[in-house]
Amino acid sequence: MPTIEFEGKQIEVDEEGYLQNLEDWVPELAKIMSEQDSQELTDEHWEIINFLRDYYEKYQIAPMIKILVKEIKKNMGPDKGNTKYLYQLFPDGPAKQACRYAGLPKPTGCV
Amino acid sequence: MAKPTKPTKPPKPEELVKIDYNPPEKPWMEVPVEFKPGTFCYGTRPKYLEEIGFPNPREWSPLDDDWKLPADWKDTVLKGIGERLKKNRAFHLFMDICVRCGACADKCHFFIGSGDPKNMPVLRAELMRSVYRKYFTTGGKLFGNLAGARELTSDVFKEWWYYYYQCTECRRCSVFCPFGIDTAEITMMARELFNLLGCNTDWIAGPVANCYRKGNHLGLEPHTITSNIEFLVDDIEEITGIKVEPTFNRKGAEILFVTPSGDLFGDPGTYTCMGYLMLFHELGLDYTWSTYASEGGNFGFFTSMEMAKRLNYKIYAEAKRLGVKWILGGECGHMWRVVHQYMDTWNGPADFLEEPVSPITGTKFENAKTTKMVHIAEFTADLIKHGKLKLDPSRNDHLKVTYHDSCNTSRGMGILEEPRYIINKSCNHFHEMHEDTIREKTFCCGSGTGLNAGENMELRMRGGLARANAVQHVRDKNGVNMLANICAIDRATLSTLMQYWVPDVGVSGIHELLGNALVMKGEKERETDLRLEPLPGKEDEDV
Amino acid sequence: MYDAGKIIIGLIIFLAFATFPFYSNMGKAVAKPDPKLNTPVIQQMKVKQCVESKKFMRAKHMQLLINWRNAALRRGERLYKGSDGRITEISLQNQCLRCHSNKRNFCDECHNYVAVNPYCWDCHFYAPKEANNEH
Amino acid sequence: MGALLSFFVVIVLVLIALAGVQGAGLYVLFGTIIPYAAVATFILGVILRVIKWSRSPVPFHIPTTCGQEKSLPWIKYSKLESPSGTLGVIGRMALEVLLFRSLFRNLKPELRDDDGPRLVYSSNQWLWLGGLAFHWSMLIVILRHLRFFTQPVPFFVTIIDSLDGFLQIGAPHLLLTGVILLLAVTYLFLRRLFNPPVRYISLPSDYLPLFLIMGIATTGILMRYFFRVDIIHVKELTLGLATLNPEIPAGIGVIFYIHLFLISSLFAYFPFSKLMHMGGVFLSPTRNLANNSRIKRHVNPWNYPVKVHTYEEYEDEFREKMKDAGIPVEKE
Repeated sequence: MPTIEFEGKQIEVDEEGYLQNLEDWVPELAKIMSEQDSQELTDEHWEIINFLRDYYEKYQIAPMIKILVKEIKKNMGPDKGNTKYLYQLFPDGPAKQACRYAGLPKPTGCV
Repeated sequence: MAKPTKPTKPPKPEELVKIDYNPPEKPWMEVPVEFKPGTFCYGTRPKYLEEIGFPNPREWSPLDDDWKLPADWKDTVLKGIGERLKKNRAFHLFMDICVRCGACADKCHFFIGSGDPKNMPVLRAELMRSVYRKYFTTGGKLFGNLAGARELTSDVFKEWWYYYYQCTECRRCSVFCPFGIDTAEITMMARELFNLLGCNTDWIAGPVANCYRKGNHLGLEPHTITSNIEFLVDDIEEITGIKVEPTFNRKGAEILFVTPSGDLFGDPGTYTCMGYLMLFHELGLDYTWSTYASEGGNFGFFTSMEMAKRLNYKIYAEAKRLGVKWILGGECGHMWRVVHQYMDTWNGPADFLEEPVSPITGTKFENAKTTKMVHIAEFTADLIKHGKLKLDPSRNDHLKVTYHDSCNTSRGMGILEEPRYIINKSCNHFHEMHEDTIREKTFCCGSGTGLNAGENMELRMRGGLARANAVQHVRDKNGVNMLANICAIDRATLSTLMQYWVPDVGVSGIHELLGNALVMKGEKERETDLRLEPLPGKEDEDV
Repeated sequence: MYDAGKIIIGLIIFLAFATFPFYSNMGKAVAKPDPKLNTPVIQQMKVKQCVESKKFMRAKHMQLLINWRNAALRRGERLYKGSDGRITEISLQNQCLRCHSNKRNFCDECHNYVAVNPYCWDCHFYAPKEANNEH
Repeated sequence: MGALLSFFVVIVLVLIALAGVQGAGLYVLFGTIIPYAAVATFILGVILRVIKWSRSPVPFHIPTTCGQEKSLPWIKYSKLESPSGTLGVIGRMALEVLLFRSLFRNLKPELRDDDGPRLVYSSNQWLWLGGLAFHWSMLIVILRHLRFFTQPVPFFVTIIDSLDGFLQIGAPHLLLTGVILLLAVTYLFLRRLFNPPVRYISLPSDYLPLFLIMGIATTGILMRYFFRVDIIHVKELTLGLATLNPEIPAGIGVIFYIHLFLISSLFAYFPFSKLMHMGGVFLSPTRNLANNSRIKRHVNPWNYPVKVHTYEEYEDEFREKMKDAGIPVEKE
């Protein structure tokens, strides 16, 4: 079982670095994960991460990309409300990278 | 493994396509299995197995030397084989009658894409047959290796695991086999054996556990389903000016509609889902969605027959609870293999339902007399034939469409004409791919049977080479830019496949195309298609 | 779903095919072929000897005959030198049938037994007077 | 490897017959006892094997559909490739068994890499042709041989014989099927040897029947055209076997006994080998079922109740969320 070391604790993650236990998440973990990817987390990143966490809290799943895009459009203006912008922020794809930082599991099935 | 590993990216297409089809010098029994990164899935985490009450939940990785199998694993496997031989004639027969003529060898998309001889269907089956001979036939017991028999060892077990998760049960080999030997049947049995020992993959066990408890693979909870669909409803209103009003878990509806949950979540499946919603609204169909039976697909089918039955149970149970007359099924591949060939046997008879009749055309769907479940392509084709839909195919003029027959619907059902009919009525530009790659000879997307994970991307791209190559051909020849299909796994996996091999081709369900073309009563002039992309001729106005 | 009925029918058909030789001969007494050498000509011969040895003729007369046909009709050779040096005329009518004038009791006896239908008689006229010699 | 081994086995079989008959003079053993034992093994073995298969049920309705299903009345469906009823299944099976329909479909993909990878498909019917030639000539040869086992010889055997020899080459007439059989079996063997993937998958048990049949055909041909044996004596022996009145006429060449011993070996080996595909092809559920599983219920005899997640359990877990989302519930 791979782990991330944080404050002397071994936090369990899966093979791709997603948290095994979602309650382990704290904002610092997102930072550690992004540092491992050499990725800087800006306010824009955090906005998305926080939205993902709120959404997950309510629905127990990451939002559809559509929903995410619409949310950004609402908050940051139409020029940023597109998947291209999301991929700029999260080069590995918002569904994967952003969800990982946010401590969400990746969706499985026919997706 | 202390550090999290990132999934290996597949090599570049021009690298990947350098394939050596020459088998090695050594006999195959002496070539040990090698777990190449990017060609296998992670082992399932214990919690999924616990949720469905499966044996041997534990932390493990296929790369571990010790798979933490129970001490009596070998007995379990051999007993499991023995039982299945007695319970399933196909399995028994397919262990015995292969003549190794090799007609199947180059029919497998994984062999074409990898050149690995153990991906030849005949050899994939021999992996198991060799053990069968050793323990279940006199010749094998007496002559061992000379009779093509070998001991079951943990290496053999691992080899099985590796290669039976490199088979998508697409049945293409079975079409070409002079005895109809279907590797899918053997793969299914192998996977059942793995599940006796807790050796599923994470990508299959996860959806199974989700589906069992929450009703669908993705684990969409009831309010998530309604919220997602409401989101699609909003998009439809934006595009057409019409507010469609779907209902959920509504008792007394005439029809229960079941579709794969991928359509409720992932692009481009969601566009297909919009197509359904628009069509049903336009017809004024008395139908309902169910959040409990919210999955048409069945990853249980990639686990064991029993698990498949446990998941499939919900469809009839919910139809009964809601008191509907019959069931309509959305676009999905393995869902239809299950519905068409297994559902009634497992969970029937559905004598509480009525023989399906289209409320719009009065057509009796006699081919669904006992299951009471109609494929939406049959339903829609019938509507179009009877002139019940007003279609403007020019709205799809920006698309040059080709059609991918899904393995399950073509070789496990035989629905070939209806989707083509719908596409032809919804689009002006339709081009078939090479005849040896469609209909019963269609190629798998390379990621079926739960292989559509992220960590085995190289395998998926290899497996999809044959399909992608045929698409590339019509793209180059006819300018095709849209790959239509009737399968949710396809919609997810072909998108990735196209990005890799044929980047400028999109993927869609046929009801997305229909939704684009459908002229609805009282709709506003459409500016965009269902993807909110400007329609041909409307590009300028959009700016 | 066992389809026992269909399988049993299939097995019966298989059995019917596989055992055909056994039941089709059931209760039949099959007489062995007995080619007769009792024609008047042969009876008058001092040395009862064909153009080749009996063993040779039993196994290979058909090859001899076809060689004769080729020699006589295609090359115009009318003489045959046997392995013992004897020279005989190549002629079915005048040579073979002179002694073996009893086609039915000689040739046919074996030919019928092993279901051989030589095409000699497509061209050659089988003298009916010889039929009178038969009993 | 496998080929050599199998070749060696067949050579040993030939030597056994040679030694047994010519050396030890075991005529009764090789002319009567072994053939009877072999035929009995064959018939019983095949039947038992089929019965063993038939005791496993066909739990699910799994035809491989190779064409359009029967659905809407205006859509033409594929009666033979996706049959909806028994008649169609019979047609499909007949095509499969008599003409090797599936093998006829055979394609050969080839990955070319001129200007990007390109998969090119070409039809490849050599195996189909070889297989068909082999099986049909084999059948005709077997039927022809009935002339040794029946008296009077049935008309169909005579007809087959004269058709088979219609070229009227030589005497005895050259029978085409014997030659075709030998050529086809040689093709099948060479294919196994020189086609790398096929060689890779071949087991000794794939070569053994080929060599046996080659040996049988060769000895048969030798006997008929070259080292003539006394056919009258042969028939006396074979007919004796068929009438259960065995006898050993003197003076049949040893090559006949080799021929007979190889045939006996093949017969005895048959039920224990892949040759059982002869019976198996009829039982294959992907071919012998109609594509009517939505029309007619298929019953699985061992269907059993399974643990399910009921709607009640589901609602209990999600009731509040359902109510909030406006989804009707059973219990408020």
